[in-house]
Amino acid sequence: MNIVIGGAAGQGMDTIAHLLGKTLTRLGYGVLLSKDYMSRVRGGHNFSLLRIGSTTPWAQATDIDILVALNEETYAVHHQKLRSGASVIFDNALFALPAQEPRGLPTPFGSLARAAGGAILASTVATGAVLSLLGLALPTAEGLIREMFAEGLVEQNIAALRAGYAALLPARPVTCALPKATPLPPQIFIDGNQALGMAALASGCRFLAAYPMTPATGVMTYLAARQQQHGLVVEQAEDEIAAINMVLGASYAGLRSMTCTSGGGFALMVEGLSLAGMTETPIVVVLAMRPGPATGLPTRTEQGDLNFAIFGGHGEFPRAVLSATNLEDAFYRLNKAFNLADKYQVPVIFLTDQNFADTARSIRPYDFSRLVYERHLATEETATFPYQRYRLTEDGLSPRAYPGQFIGEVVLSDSDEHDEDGHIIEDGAMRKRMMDKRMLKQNALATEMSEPELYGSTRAEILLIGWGSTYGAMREAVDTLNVRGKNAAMLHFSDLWPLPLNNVTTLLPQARHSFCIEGNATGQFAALLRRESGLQTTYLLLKYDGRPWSGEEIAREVEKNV
Amino acid sequence: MNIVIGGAAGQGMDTIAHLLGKTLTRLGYGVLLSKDYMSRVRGGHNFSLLRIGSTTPWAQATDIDILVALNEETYAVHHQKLRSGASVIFDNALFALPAQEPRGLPTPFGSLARAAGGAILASTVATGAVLSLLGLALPTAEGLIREMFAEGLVEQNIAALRAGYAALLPARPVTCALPKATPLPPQIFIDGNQALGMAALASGCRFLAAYPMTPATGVMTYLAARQQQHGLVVEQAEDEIAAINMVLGASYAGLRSMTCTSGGGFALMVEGLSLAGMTETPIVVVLAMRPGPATGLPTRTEQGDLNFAIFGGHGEFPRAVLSATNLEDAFYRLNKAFNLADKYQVPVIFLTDQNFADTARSIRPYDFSRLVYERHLATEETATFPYQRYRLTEDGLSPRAYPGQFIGEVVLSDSDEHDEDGHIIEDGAMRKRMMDKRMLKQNALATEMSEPELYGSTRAEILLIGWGSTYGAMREAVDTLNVRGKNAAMLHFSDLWPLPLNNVTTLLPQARHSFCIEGNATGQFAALLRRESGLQTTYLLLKYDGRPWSGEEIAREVEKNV
Amino acid sequence: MSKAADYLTKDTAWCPGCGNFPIRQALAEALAELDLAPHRVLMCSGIGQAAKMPHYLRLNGFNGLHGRALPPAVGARVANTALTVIVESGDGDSYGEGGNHFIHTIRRNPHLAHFVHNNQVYGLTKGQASPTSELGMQTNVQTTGVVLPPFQPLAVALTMGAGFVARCFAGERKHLKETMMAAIAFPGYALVDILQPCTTFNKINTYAWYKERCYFPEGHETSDWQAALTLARQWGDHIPLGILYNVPRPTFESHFPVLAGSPLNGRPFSPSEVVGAQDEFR
Amino acid sequence: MSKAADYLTKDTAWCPGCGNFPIRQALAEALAELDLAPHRVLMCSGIGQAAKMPHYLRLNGFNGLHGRALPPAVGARVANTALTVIVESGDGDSYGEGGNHFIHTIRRNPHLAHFVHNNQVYGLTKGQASPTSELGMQTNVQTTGVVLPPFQPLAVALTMGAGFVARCFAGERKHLKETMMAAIAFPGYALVDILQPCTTFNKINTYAWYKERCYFPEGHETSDWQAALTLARQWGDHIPLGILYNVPRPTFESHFPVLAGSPLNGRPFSPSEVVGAQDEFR
Ligand SMILES: Cc1ncc(C[n+]2csc(CCOP(=O)(O)OP(=O)(O)O)c2C)c(N)n1
Ligand SMILES: Cc1ncc(C[n+]2csc(CCOP(=O)(O)OP(=O)(O)O)c2C)c(N)n1
Ligand code: SF4
Ligand code: SF4
Ligand SMILES: [Mg+2]
Ligand SMILES: [Mg+2]
Repeated sequence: MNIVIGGAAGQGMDTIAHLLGKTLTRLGYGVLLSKDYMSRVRGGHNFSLLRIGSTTPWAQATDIDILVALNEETYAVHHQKLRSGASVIFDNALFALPAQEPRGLPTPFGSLARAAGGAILASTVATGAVLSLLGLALPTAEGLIREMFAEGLVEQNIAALRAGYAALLPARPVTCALPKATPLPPQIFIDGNQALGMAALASGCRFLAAYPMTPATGVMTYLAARQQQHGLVVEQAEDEIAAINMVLGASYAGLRSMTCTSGGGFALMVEGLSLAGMTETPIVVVLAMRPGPATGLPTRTEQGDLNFAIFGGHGEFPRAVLSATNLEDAFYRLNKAFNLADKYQVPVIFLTDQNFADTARSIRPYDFSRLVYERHLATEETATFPYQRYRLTEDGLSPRAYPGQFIGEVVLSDSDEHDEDGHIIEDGAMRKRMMDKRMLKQNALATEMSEPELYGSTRAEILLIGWGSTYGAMREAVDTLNVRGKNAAMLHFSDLWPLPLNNVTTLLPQARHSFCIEGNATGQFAALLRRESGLQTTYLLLKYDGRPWSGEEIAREVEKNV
Repeated sequence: MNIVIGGAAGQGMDTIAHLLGKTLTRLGYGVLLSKDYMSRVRGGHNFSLLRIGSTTPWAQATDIDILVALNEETYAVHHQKLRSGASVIFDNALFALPAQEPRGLPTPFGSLARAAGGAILASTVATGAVLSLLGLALPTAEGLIREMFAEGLVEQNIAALRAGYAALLPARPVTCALPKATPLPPQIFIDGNQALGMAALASGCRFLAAYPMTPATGVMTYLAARQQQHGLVVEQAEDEIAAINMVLGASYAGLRSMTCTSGGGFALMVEGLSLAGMTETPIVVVLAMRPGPATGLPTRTEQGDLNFAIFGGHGEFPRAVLSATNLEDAFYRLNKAFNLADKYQVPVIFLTDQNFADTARSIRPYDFSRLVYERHLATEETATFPYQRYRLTEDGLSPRAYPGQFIGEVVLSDSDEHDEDGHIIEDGAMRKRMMDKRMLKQNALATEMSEPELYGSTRAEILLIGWGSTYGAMREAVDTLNVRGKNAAMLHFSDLWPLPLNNVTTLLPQARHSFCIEGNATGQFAALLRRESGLQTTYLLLKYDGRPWSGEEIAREVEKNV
Repeated sequence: MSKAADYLTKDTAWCPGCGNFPIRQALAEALAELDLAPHRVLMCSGIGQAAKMPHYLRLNGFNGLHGRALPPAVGARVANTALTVIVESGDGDSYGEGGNHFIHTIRRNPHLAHFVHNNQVYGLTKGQASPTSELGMQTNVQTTGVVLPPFQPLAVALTMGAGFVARCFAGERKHLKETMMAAIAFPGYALVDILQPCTTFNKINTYAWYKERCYFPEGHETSDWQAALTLARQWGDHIPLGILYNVPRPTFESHFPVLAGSPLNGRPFSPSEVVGAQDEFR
Repeated sequence: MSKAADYLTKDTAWCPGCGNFPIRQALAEALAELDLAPHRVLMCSGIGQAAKMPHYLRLNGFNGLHGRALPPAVGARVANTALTVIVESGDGDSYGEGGNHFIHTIRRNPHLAHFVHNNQVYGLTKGQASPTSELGMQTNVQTTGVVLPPFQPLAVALTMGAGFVARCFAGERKHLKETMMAAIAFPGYALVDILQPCTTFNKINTYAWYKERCYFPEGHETSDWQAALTLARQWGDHIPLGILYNVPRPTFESHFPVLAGSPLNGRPFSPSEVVGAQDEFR
């Protein structure tokens, strides 16, 4: 069951979608909600896609069962995707559907809203209408409204919800009713940025400095709203350079800290990234990708910054690059990012994108007991005195103390090449020793990388390879292909640098047809794989129109070739 | 013949080396001069290396024939490299050599200088002493002094020169005399930064905006000093971000423009680089590498920013990366960089490093008639009206006009994804068309890349592969290896991105032993080669102590393995 | 003779009622009155709602990066001193991300007019505080209200030695238009900080709020730096509008003898002209 | 009780006679008199001659990037409010590359002392103009002399609302030491712009030049903002030294209730503490 809610920016599509998503989640359905919005505050054409299943869908489909058209353009843009038994809910006071359209269900959102208390309630009216169409009862949604709205607004909203519900009741076609849910175990309904924000919180991150930038801002606003309650500090910096350098200062001084940004802001941060490498200061940078170059398409999605994440910054230094592949995993993986940063005293870049950031799903609650909080700080036992910040050790790890940790001892961190004490040096031999020490950590990081997830058989004829937020679409594609009689599997990477090679080295050569699937124009991951392993997929599927892959799209492209 | 002139910063090693270098060049010798200096203004241990041959040497050797020790440390650091017939010139009023050292030639620089007019003349005294040792006559050096010094200072300097010359005359051992030069054809004596500055000037670059950063500053100071005479503008920006954005504005407005920096500054410029990619604005960025990460070793050398030059900047956009391999070539190649930038409307990064920037050699004068000045601007014929800055054409090249070029027409450049007019768009189809258009230029750039230079036989058993400023050392290594009975050749890349693959694809597999030689810790070029071609050298020789490779060092490393 | 309509293009993506509309209108009128043909004017902007202006006026436009509106304008002035250059951007762009260029461009003093749409908020990114946001304003990042004292653009500009410093209000369109004309004509860097209601995200500084407070000080001498500074620092119940300071000083361009005469970008060149450059290395 | 010698380490790489030496000495004396043990003090610096200071004093040190001395200091204050934080850097670092952090850190007002070694030149990169270089000074980049009017750090700081603003001269070591002590104690951002002769590259602003001009104004009220501004802008034949302004305002740290109490970096944490955070998503 697929619902599209479309209109101009500012018409409240988000409210409808969120209310529906959460209601359905509580009712035991599996919900996937994603957004397609323009880089403007009012007007334009934006829409939310809500897909509902008995288990939570992995990616969006293209057919539409219910279209909520808050303006005429919505119908124009989407009507070709309507199924035959579909319904179009729209405000007949605003516009009319073409005469030949039999699927329209005129609903006077505006007047019902005004009757319930004000024009702003139109989105709640629409929510009621959809619930009615879906054949669901109201109490769950009403409960939700009681929790979400301020006291004074609750009653109006419930009235609006009921009005929308009642308006559609007589007319509703059975084709749009949902089968009764076989209630899933308890679920949460959460989006990517919220999951990452909560993961940071629960990983003991106590300081975020950042500069607003779509699609990363959601991590910042999540944490900002929870400062008092959870004892952390969020600071909006004057620019991204300040942001990363503040984070470095805080981390050096002993606090788990992070920043978040998108490509343009990351570009301003790479000098600081290199500083993290040289000073061996742990930091986590969440890099939420959007289509570039330059400002590009600020509210769209792309996987175009993989190379930049791995190779950005001057000079050579160890780092890890992890990515968000799905909501279930990303929460734990960001926790891993923090722990790796601390353990190896390196910058860790966590790659996400608009598709991941703005997509919400109903999933099983996270298990906080799986989270690890390990700071890997120096102790009286591991440190030697007088304390040396960059003591040369066998594994390249110098016990890291923060200023004031040991009475009488000082901690000197240096951006220049330095000796064990942290003092500037010029001699070649020490330079080489320090480079070797730092690069040893890159080798050690390689042992920490998770192998890609295999979905499907190890003997599949068709192997799809991908990384990051394409997970859901690829997984659906695998299912679709298998249903259609193909023998497909996927190998999906979450940890990207240093690139884990065991599984791919075994599986790729066995597959008759292999596809690398990416959301960019140059096949960055495919090239990285070749660089690291010499291996190559037989096909490369690239999409770079700013929109996420759907499972069907991938399946179709695969079928074209095999 | 190898001369080392060492002392503390501020003791005038540069003056001595420069006077000697230029004098010898005029006398028809081939001279190579390089510098080893610390990141400080006074004190420390700095030295210049002067190598003299009947033809111009390609790289430094390690043995020393004449050591000019301006302080005691110089002797301590270098005495082990002295040949048996060598001489050490030093001021016996300042310190004494160890009793067992028979090669000392005490020369009272200080008192001779004061007698000639002042302590500051000590470096000129030393120059005279060296000329005396070399068995040369004074008139050429005297002529040079007349040209170089302000009127009032000429006589004192000549007096100082003569005093130094005379002081050594009685004592000079014949072992240090130079064989008479078979005069080479006319030569110039120039260093890397000067050659690049002059190439920019002669390529019609009319605007440089930059922020000082070693080892790139020399390009800036070269051009700054020639603004009035040659009609260009040099502006010291408040930071590197301003620098690259000023250059973008000037180039957009129709002026050939460039910037120069080192890794840390380049890190601040990569957002602007991405903007150049999106707006299709031609710019040249000279990136002078030094050891990183972060501040690293500011006055030393490294080839650590290759990946960053190729992959720096968010999003995907076409670019070219060229490099300075030797003085003879770099002058023309920077000219090529300007022309490629204009022709393809892309950013071009020109990679150099401290080793190249600060090394001077005597070479044949440049042939200015080989330079090309092509702006590739729109004309009434190529443009269509109303003018569209991003008109979709078959080859991806939109005729580029600057503001005001066509009366009544406007030129709109945009950092967002845009349509042919330059206006912001959101739709996926146009996005894809524009990406395809831009990336077409990357393919076209590939056809413009020079194949690597082959030095030696196509059938060599040992193939050395390298790029950038290792050229001279590698060439000497090839000669050395061949003299020692090995069959060696080198394949040396100047154009790096898109990587030209024809020669290497043919030659590499034929060689029994192949070596990739780089001045970094991770073998960035070797990995690039693998990424692009799947090919791999059998050995990887890396040096990352901040010092350049010498030919002997490479030969030795090669011999260890074959 | 040009008409304002000659400059107005396309639909905009601004919210209905946004203060950017009257600013656009005023600028179109100013350009028309100055009779500056579109091809002779360059507008440089950054990223933000205000910074979309080059898409909504028919002019040459360089719509660059967030915070980097000024440097390309300086470069363009080097390339072509015949271009009329206008920089149009938001308060976040000009005083936040671009703060360093703001202060150093003032020192440089290139001939350009800088129109800052000061809506005291980050509009395009949906309502975070900008450097000029009022104390106490709540946003989704400044959840308990803004705590940093607002940046005072005019006072800083004066302290930095700017020659032309003005404050306008989007609701006073005629005054805005006239001030824009004066700024464009001013030989040097001219700052016009324009109070611009953001109807969506700034619920404090509304049209009504500004209307109640803005006034035109009487008898102010625009050559009196100290008086200008006092007015520049005035805020709260009374907000003075107008050209606060207007005293030219040598421009950036005037320091480069090379820039005298015809625009640099139009001068012919051939490498053979400079062959003498290598003589010094012989 | 500490002694200045406790803080002095290593040989320096500065030129003989450099104005950085007395500054280092004064700071060591100030720390000793304040009896601040080295492990309780953090010095953040950028890159430049002045910025090498953390290598020449025995303290905690974060020697970061050119222009970026202030932001890590702000971060460190968040992490640990018990640390005494000093930022030590050059004029190029603080007012050029780092200009944006300068103005916005003043707005933020964290409790730290900012000591700028103002030698009016880029020392480490061999003599280019800095934002504070005198008009007309010739360098290898400004070959016909500096044309941009010097940046006035104290005037800008005052205009930005800094609570503690002082000018010192490296040649007045006792005064410098005392001012440093006051700046370190000041609750908020404290700027001390220190006139520092660069004997190698700045042949204009020598010890003698400063000595001739520097004076201590009499009867100046450090709570009088206007008078402070007038003194801050005074330059040329007479250069006033001293604390020009000294009026605390709420610190950055005070706006975060979370920062009250024990340093944030020392508080225990376990993920299970925040398991309730996901209830809102049910
Ligand atoms: C480097 C960088 N950081 C952040 C952003 C995201 N961003 C776009 S506009 C904007 C703020 C806009 O505020 P303002 O300049 O005041 O303009 P307004 O929208 O209010 O007119 C931000 C933070 C960006 N595009 N680039
Ligand atoms: C991003 C970056 N740009 C440029 C440099 C080169 N650089 C190092 S120090 C310096 C200027 C130093 O001047 P100042 O801050 O006044 O310090 P001083 O040496 O005079 O004490 C510059 C430009 C750098 N290290 N990093
Ligand atoms: S968000 Fe504010 S500034 Fe942006 S268009 Fe809407 S009203 Fe105008
Ligand atoms: S160059 Fe100047 S500032 Fe640097 S150490 Fe020498 S005298 Fe001091
Ligand atoms: Mg704004
Ligand atoms: Mg300085």
